[in-house]
Amino acid sequence: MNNPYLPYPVRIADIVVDSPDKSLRTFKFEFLDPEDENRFAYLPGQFAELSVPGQGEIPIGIASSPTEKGYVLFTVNRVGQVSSFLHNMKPGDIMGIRGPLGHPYPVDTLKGKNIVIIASGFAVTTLRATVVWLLHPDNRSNYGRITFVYGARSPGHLLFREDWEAWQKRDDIDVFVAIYKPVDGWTGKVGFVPAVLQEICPPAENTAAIICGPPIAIKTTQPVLFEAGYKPENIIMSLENRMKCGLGICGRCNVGPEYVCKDGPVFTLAQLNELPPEY
Amino acid sequence: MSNLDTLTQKIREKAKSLLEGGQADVVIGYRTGTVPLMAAPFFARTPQDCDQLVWSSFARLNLANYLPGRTEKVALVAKGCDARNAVGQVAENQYPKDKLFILGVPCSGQVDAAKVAAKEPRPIQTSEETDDSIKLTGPGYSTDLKKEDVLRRNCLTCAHRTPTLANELVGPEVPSLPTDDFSDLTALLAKSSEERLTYFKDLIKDCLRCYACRNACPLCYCPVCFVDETRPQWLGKSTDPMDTMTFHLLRGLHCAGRCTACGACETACPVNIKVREFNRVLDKTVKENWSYEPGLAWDQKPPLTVYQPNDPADFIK
Amino acid sequence: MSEFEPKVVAFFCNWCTYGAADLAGVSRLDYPPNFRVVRLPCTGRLNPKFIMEAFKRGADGVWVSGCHPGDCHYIAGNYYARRKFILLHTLLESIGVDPNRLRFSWISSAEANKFQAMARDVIEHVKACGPNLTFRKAELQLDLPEVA
Amino acid sequence: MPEYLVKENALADFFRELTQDRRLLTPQGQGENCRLEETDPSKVSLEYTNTHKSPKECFFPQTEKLLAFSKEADKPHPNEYRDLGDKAVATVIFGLRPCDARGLCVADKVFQNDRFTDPYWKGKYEKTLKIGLACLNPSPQCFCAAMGGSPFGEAGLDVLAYPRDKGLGLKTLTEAGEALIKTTKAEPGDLKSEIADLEKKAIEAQGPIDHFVAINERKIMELYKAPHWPTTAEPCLGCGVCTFFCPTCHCFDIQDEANERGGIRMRNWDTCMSALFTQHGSGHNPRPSKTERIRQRFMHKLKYIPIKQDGVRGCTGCGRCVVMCPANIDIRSVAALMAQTQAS
Repeated sequence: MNNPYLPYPVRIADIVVDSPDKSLRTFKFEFLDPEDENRFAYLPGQFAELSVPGQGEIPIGIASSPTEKGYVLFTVNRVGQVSSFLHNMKPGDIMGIRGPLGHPYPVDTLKGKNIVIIASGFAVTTLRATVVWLLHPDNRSNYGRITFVYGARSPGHLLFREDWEAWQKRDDIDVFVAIYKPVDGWTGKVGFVPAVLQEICPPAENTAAIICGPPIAIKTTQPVLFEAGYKPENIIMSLENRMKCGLGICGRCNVGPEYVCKDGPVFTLAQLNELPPEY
Repeated sequence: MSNLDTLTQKIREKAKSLLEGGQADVVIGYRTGTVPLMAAPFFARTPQDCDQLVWSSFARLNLANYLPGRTEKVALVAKGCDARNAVGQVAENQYPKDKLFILGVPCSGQVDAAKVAAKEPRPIQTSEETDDSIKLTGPGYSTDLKKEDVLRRNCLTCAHRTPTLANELVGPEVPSLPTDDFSDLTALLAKSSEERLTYFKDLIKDCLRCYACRNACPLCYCPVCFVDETRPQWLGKSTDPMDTMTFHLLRGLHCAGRCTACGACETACPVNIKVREFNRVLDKTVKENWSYEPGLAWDQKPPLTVYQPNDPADFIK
Repeated sequence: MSEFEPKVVAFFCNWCTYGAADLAGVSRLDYPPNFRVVRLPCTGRLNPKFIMEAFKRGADGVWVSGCHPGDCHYIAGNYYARRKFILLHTLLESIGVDPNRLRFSWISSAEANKFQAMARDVIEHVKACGPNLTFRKAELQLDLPEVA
Repeated sequence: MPEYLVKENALADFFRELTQDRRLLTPQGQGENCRLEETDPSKVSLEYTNTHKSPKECFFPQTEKLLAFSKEADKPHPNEYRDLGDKAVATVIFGLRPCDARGLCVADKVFQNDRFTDPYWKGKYEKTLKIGLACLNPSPQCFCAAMGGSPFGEAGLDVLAYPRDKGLGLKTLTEAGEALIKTTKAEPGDLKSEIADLEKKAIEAQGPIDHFVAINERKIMELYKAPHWPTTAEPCLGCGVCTFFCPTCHCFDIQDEANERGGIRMRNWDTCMSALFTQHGSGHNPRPSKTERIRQRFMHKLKYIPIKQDGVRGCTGCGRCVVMCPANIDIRSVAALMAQTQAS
């Protein structure tokens, strides 16, 4: 029987330090058994448990898009025991990943719609995956106008620079990247994400918003969307709760009757309005 | 009117007047439990609430446990041990003295539910108490037990049954009992080291690591307990016997000299471990070396926060 | 079977016993190599959980050594520590841990000879106790299934 | 499915026959000492109220090893976690109380949910035949009937037994149960009306508690915002005894332990009464105080699980938490408060 607790063995192919304080690193993993890559079939918005032998597991959103073959990407913030250990691992080391877990962003039901994607801080990871997926030639024509808003503390804290710089040059996506405080040499936008969004917010008609970020950013972004006429069922968010099993069994990620790991982490604001605010 | 009823009456009257007079925002006492042999913690905030306050011999939890971190003015219904713990918490800066009113209840001992269960294994429906007996009823039977036969073991050697530093006593003082002479412990310590290790390992073999003993203990108020520390993680989370032993040993050490033998830990333990056995080894040492007893003065310094230049330590070479 | 070589975890105060060990070394006083030293700023820093951790992970003995009473670099750290040691020593002995597995000493940085003698004494007694089989965590049973 | 009789003098043989190719667990001892143990067939006792701990530990032990890795293994790779497999053996449990059997059903729906199957639970659960023992005299702290069960409840059982003239009456409930009883010398008999009478009597002995129904009619957020939660939670010690003894509580923590040769990944019971249970690495805690945690426990039992499991409650009325809670937080009283919540 397939054991959902058993991670796929992977090798760390590459590690990129993503922030000036070195608290963010992006890990590129390759599956040791190429068959496992097919078994690990995922969509943007899903997450996986990174399994460090002898240390434990951490649930992390998948930063790569399934359209990128041969590897998977995860950006990890150093906070606890496992992530600190992981930050000290080296390319070539063997560990595990277990997943994909949770539900993806509802890319199927969004077909035919305009999408505005709003990212704050390093929560950009699964949204980066979403944009890469949407822009892929197989998918782009299924969607309307795509807007990408992204803010971070400083230019150094902006992840995936190569990606969004490339997107800025395309004409099938509007890209707005901002930093919170002005810095010498920065010619882009300055301000918090809600302020930037207010400036450029696309009309609500036939449009869905996907938000990911720390609780405060999510909280302050919602009023801007309401003002622009977005309905709760068209505001899509991803929750982050403490998790262990990722399978809807171990119980700690409950928000009301829902398990964030199994039934989420993606919820619409309309769904969340019916649930206790325990996230 | 039985002595218990008189105490209940006095507690209610005093509680009401403290709330009405603004000397207390909340009276922490006991109410009648929803199951037999139980007096449950109860927080009275209005004079009407006070009518639910009771005194009984089932008031086993230590209410001083609810003091640390509280901002309201508290009137604490306290047995001798609870009162000493409240004083200890004031001494350890966990609760301000000027917000505390100790409503002392001279205590003639609390009933051990496990001892009752050993004498009456049938399911118990109700328990009624008189001054010296307990009447139990269950499906198709009723029995009387003598209270003195089913008191907790810590209550049998209680040297401070009347609260020592109460703001007010609700009843006449009860005579003190001869203090714990640790005679059973002395006999145990005379055994071989293998026998002792087996005894202590056996003592905790059923431990679930639920930490009810810690949570029921008025001494355990650390914001993060060592068992919950993660970096580094000092204790494995499994049922490994050595992790369990480490928990009990370190918990004992943390409470050394501060324990008032209130027995709340053993009351709370769902698998009836004699948790206090570890504390008693230490209490004995503290008493012999430094003749310290906790909770007898507002400015007392716990024995591990002070030293004597000539503390006895022949084992250090 | 070769003679049992115990593993002893030693907690030494930086200001005295650690120096004594150094001095013993440069004075070419030989002593058994069975201990792994953890340097502390003061024996007052010694939390009993360190000692339990050592035993849990399978140490056969623990040796704690600091400054003589009255000589503490921080004035009174070892006086406070001494009270902890009294309780810890009594507690472990009472529950049936051989007191020879947990040793305490005061050794100043000038006392290389005392250090040598104490080191020999500690190891000799731990050897006499034999391997620590009863006061440690169970070995992890990996029992991995055979890979096809 | 038919009924059978086992006479007093055939009882020991009956239990011996049950153990032919499987181990037999039955409750042994009284009160605090009553636990499910592998049993000598001649010493099965029918005299007990409830096992001290719930039988969930037979399927979901407090500590269970899941995976292991070796740093040395070169096949296929060092540091690769491998499945330690399910080591379940064929078992028959005699003497599950109907409340506990229902509890196992609730947990089973979590361990085998709409998306994932827990292999460790499944192996043990499916290799165990469950013979219930109905309660002729429910304990005063029992309230299974109020929770939608019965002292003669059949959910989760293969066979329901009850004490009868110092022997047993049996009712088989599943094909597997019928096959098992067929391997014994139990005699066929018609017990339908007797069972109905005994069940009625046992339910009446418990007395009705009806406020659980009103909870079904309240919305999640109405109950969540009810004013009584802070006072309900105030006496709570946060020990989690209620969760450890509960037959439906199934939460666990996953932990790794390693040494220089390798390591294991295991799971251990955990409790939603602990602050650490939900605390993020960042320090943020969605349920920061015992008010939220107590609310979570009762909402989970009485509201969330019924939503997810077609109305079946997460409390089966076994009464363990009622008896065990050191602070006497009684789910029956809490349910009464929840039922009084006003609809908004």
